[in-house]
Amino acid sequence: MATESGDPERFEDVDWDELGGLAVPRRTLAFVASLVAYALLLGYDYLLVAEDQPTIPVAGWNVTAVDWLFLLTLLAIVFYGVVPLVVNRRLTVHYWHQFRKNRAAVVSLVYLLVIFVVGTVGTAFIEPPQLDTLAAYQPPVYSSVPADVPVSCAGEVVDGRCQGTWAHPFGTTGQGKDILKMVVFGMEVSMQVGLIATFITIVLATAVGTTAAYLGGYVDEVLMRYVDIQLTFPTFFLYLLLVYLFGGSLFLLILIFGLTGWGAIARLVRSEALQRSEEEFVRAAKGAGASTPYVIWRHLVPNVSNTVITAATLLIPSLILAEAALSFLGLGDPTVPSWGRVIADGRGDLSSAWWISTIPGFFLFFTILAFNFLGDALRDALDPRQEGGE
Amino acid sequence: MYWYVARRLAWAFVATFIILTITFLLLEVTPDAQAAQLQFQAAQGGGSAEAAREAYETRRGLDAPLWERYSNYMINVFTLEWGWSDTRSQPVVEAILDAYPYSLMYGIPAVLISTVVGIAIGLYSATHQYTLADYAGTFVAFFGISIPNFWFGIILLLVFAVELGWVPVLFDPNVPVFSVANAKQLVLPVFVLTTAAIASEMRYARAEALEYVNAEFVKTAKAKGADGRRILTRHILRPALVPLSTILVGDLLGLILTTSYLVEVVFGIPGLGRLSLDAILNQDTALVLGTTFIPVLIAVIGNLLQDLAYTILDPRIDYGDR
Amino acid sequence: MSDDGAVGEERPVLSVRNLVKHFPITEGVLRREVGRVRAVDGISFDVYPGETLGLVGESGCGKSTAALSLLRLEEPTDGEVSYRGESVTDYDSGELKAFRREAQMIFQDPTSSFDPRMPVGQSVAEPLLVHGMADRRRRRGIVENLLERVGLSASDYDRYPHEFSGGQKQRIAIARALVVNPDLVVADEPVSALDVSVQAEILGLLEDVQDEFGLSILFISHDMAVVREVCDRVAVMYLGEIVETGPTVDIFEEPQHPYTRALLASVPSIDPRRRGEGVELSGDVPSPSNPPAGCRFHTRCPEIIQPEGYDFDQQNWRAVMDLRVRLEQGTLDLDAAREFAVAEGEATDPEAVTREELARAVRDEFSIPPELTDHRAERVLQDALSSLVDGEADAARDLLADEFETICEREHPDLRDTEAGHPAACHLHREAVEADAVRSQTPED
Amino acid sequence: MSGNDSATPDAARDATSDATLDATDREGRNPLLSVRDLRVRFRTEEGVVRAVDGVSFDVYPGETVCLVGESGSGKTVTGEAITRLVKSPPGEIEGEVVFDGQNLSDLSEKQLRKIRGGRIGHIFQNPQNALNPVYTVGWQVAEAVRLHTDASRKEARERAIDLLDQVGIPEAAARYGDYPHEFSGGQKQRVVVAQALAANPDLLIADEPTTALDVTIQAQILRLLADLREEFGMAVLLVTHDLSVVAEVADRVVVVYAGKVMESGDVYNIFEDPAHPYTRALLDCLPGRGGETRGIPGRLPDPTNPPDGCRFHPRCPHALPECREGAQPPLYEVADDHEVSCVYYDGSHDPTAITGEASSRPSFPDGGGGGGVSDRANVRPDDSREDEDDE
Repeated sequence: MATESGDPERFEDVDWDELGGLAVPRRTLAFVASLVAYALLLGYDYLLVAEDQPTIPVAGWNVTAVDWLFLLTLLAIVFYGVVPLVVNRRLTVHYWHQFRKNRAAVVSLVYLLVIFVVGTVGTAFIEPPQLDTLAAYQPPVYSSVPADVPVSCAGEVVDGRCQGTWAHPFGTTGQGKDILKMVVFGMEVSMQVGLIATFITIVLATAVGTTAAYLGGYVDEVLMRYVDIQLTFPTFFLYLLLVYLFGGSLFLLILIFGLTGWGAIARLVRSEALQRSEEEFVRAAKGAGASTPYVIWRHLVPNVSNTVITAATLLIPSLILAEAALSFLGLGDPTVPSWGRVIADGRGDLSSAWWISTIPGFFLFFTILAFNFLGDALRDALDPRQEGGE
Repeated sequence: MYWYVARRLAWAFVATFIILTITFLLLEVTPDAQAAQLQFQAAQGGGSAEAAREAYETRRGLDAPLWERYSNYMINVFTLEWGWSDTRSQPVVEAILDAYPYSLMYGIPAVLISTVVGIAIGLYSATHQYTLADYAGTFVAFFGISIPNFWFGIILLLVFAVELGWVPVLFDPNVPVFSVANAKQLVLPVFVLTTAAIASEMRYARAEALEYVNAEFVKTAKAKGADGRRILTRHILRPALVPLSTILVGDLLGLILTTSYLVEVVFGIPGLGRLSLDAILNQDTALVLGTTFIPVLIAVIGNLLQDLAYTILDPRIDYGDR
Repeated sequence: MSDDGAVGEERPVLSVRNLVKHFPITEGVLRREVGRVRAVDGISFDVYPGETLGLVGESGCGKSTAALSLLRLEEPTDGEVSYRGESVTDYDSGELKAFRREAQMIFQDPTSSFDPRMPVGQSVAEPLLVHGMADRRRRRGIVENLLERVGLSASDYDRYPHEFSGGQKQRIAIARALVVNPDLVVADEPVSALDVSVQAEILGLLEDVQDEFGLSILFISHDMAVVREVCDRVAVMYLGEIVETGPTVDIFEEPQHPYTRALLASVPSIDPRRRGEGVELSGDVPSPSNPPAGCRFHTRCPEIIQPEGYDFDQQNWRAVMDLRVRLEQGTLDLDAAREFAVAEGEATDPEAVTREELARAVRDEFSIPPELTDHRAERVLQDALSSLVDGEADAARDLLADEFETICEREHPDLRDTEAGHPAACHLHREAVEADAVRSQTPED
Repeated sequence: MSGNDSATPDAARDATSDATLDATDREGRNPLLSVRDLRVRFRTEEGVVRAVDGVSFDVYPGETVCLVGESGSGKTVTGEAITRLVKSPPGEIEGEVVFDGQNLSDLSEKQLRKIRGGRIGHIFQNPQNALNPVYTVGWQVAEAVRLHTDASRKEARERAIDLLDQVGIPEAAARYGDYPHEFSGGQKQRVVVAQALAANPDLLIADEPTTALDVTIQAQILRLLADLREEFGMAVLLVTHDLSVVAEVADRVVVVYAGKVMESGDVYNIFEDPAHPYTRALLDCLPGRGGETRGIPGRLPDPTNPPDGCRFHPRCPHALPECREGAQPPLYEVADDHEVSCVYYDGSHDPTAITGEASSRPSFPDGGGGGGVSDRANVRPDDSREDEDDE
């Protein structure tokens, strides 16, 4: 060890020939280990558990394909989002100081964390909204509608107006589904769509962008020409066509979003990586004897991550919005309670039951707004051009 | 320069070709819903599902070899033989010709208004950074970007049509184009469309202009004695137009196309978006393809224009590259 | 630093022979090569143990590219680099990695030479990690010790680049270069981005570590004053070639190449009583994608050799040569000359400019006097100018090229020994040496 | 290059007797530019940065004054604050700037625009960015012409070609229509100079005009500036960190450090008898000066929280207890046209502690005192104002 003799080891005393170990960071080891566990569980679910049987019988939770993807996404977020933030505390504090200046973004972050936790954890504890024609058209609490709107008023009827109750704080739909529950389940859908598709996008975009930039030549040419074509196709119409052709299950929708939407970010990553690979620290790493994968992984990827994170944060809301729009058009997954679908459901009853379309719309709006605020603040806080600023 | 334009045109053509090919292949690998329905009907009616399918395929020319079907498909696309719409009982091209004027009616004013207003606000914001107006502008931008426009449309209808009754709830396609009634029923769609577009444009315009507000050459211009307006229009806007032209065409187009789709559905305008959605819901494949080609074509042309605009606006561009 | 006398006895640490690095200029999807930038075009030099060799030149002369190519951070196009007798150019990837421990580089820009996302300690420790030191505590121990030795503190290990000043970053860069205990350090403009007061600090540190570890340093710089301070020997580069090389004192006291002389003369003196003594070099460095034929410096050289049989005032000869260079490039624009004549008030309308006025405008443009002292030369020039104003630029070009041909544009000079004892690549010395040889022979004959 | 005595026709021009002038030279000439107690603050998130904190100096007609300092000294901001080019907000400018009898601080933005590019030309450091990439260089020079004269388009074009030729652009007429990216760095800087000269300014403020250029090109540009100065009789305020440039062109020198003037005087005084420890340290850092010191230990003070007393005391080898408190020492006159802000010169200390044996600098065998060359005295009644209100 370095401190055997009590004196610190000096570089000129190193015996280079005795060295030759392969240094793998602990975080990579832990991530690989969890990936192995994940793969085992996945295999168990698909090979041993019958399709209609719950994967985890105790909880009665039948893990769907979307859930599996979501788990993988969360795993990646923990290892490459949360862990680095904890480990590199100095940098985290530095970025936090930058970020904190934007109060709207801090509020947005809190809001989104709540949405995220309620959407992912909360759904495990509450019953999915049930069809209940008797409870149809209940107004939200603290509001009232003419008593003839609901089939039977759950609350009091005062002056011929049905009052909302805490039993259905946000009221109910025309099918008697509780809107609060719909909203909570809608959070799950939005989070899944936003996070999983973005995760797929990030992985693809970063891989393609850095590879194209670092290798250059024909690889670069072919990849970027492909991106050109992909970007020529207007995203929304690509979704429309693919949804029309392949059907609108949530799983497919997420895959379509994830597999077709990475072009713009890949371009960004490429140009950023090109700039970065010209910088002297990349030369210095090469000059130290580092290999190409090492340089890409240890220097290029972390340095484009700011760009990627910002772009991703701004991509999430557009995906959530796209999913909501498709659901609104009736092209989404009919089995999931998307916010867009609830908005569409309420359209016919606008004049009598305003809350059905309005309340999920507010959640949709605020979620998108929050992500946009967040992305904007992140861009400012992570702007590499400001990093050198003393 | 001419060589560059020629090559860029060729590339647009190649891109279109590749996109069409991919679409063709997608159609090939996906099960044909209509055939399946016919087979199902035939089987239910006691006939042979197989025969029904064959009859259907012969009628559609689907029994020909893949290569022949592909070349036919390509020829048809380029000769505007876009097939027959079963649900509308008219050729697809005709259906599109019927619908597009309604899309233009609100689309053109929206593009014009949003471009001018968006860039103007963006520039003002950039040159008045950290003032109240800048914050207000930024807030408007965030609002416009974040609000789901189909929902926004519904809310506006609820307030202005249902509650206040200022505008009609239902769109009447039969009023004359240049009439007060038409203007009235177009106000809300244009408004929804411009909100989104203005927001996105002013954000870009502000960001691009900010790149130049602190540029050395702007300081030089100021040191030369140029006044604020001259600096803004000559020294900031002009160079900012270079990247802006890209965004204007590319992003604006995408945004307008998408938003218009939803707007037409919400407001019941019988334009291209509505036509497309109906085709999707009714499984009218020919019409779906036709109505999807239009925006794709517009996007390809938009891309082309954007690249050409770039070369015209930026003297630094290297025609040898790309 | 080390004494000049030590040089020559030992075997060089690094030996560069005919190093060439060209960057192809490609066009289109097929990447057809349409030309090449001759950034480094056949340079040779040696670096001896413990010495500092300066590689100087203006920006764009290829000195940084030379550094990157000889370390194989860019693959050289051609030539031979050997390190302690082994051919670096033939190294396979394993040997190359081992070589990276022997030769390290310090970069110019302290802001971009550190990964902004990595604590500087990790950046310094990176070479250790790459070369297989898996024990992170050991890496940390070594780096903390090293940081203290370059004048920082151990606690700086966890700080990020943006928390340091330029000078401190350059100290860290020196630490990073030292950590693998190299024998050779290539320092590419290590102080040019720093304030003078900080420059002195960093140069001092570099000198200290060189003394302590017996480093050989290849010091790349455009700053003659710094080079004079730190280098034992100097090689002067112009457009991808070395034009002169020798001990620092000789180069500064007795520069043999006109370019070196011009370079030294353009360094402002720091004595306000000796201002304006320099020779000014006209024009810009030509593009390395299309370097001039013959001597690459002939397009700017104030001492360009006169054509045989004519007797010019040297300044006028330079002016005529400038006209010739422009004619060769085909960039002389007569309409512009007309317009210029108008702007100068010689005429009111570009169309109304007479032939004489036009010829005068061209002379003005190149500061050629109305009449050359050598009448024969003046006649040739007049003929050429009248062809030129008649729109026959090619005829003018050919006439001048035939009549006023100089060896400088015809032949490429090689590095050859000069009277001063060190080599320079200039035709002036061919004549001088030959004349010398002739002179020394005559009495004997 | 002995331009400091060359009388310029502009010198007497509208210099009215009642103007707020507080300094005249021995020949009775008024300074062209007189900066008094200039302060520039920037409000940032880290606090108030006092980039310039009470700087005073004069520029006389036809002379070249160099404002010297390292990065972070506030020299660039000083140059830009004169015609209020500093963006405001976040910058706040205080103090008095008198140009040819006019107090620029009182002028409206519109009146100021007439001065900018009209009577005061500017050149900035980086020629790469100083030209607008989407316009031809000719257009940009012609714009400068048209902003200050009522020249027609055609006249402006001719004048621009003329200017481009004067600054040494070969084939000016042909290159009129070229874009900046088609020019080399040195040529761009020439174009920038041409722009600045468009209206025959009386004062040219050049901020590090040669820093981004190669030595050979640097020499060309310096020569150009010297020639033009002689030709047009304009004064030059050259902002630079490079003492060799100063030695080459300056008539007088103002040394700034951390937003304060440390020393100012005739160029020979500064180079041969530097009085302030900072100036001495800076000169010793120059390669080839044979100085013993190795840089200046320590760092620039935090601009949001500068130290009390002399700004330089934390790095000063001669610092006394009194250097650490109060305000920056006033500028004490040590010789003709040579003053220094250091307590050693207040009369009660022995300055030889700093200067060593009298005034002999080993590197200039022929350098004596400031005798002969400098004939300008400094009668500056309110120099001591500087230390009064240092918050």
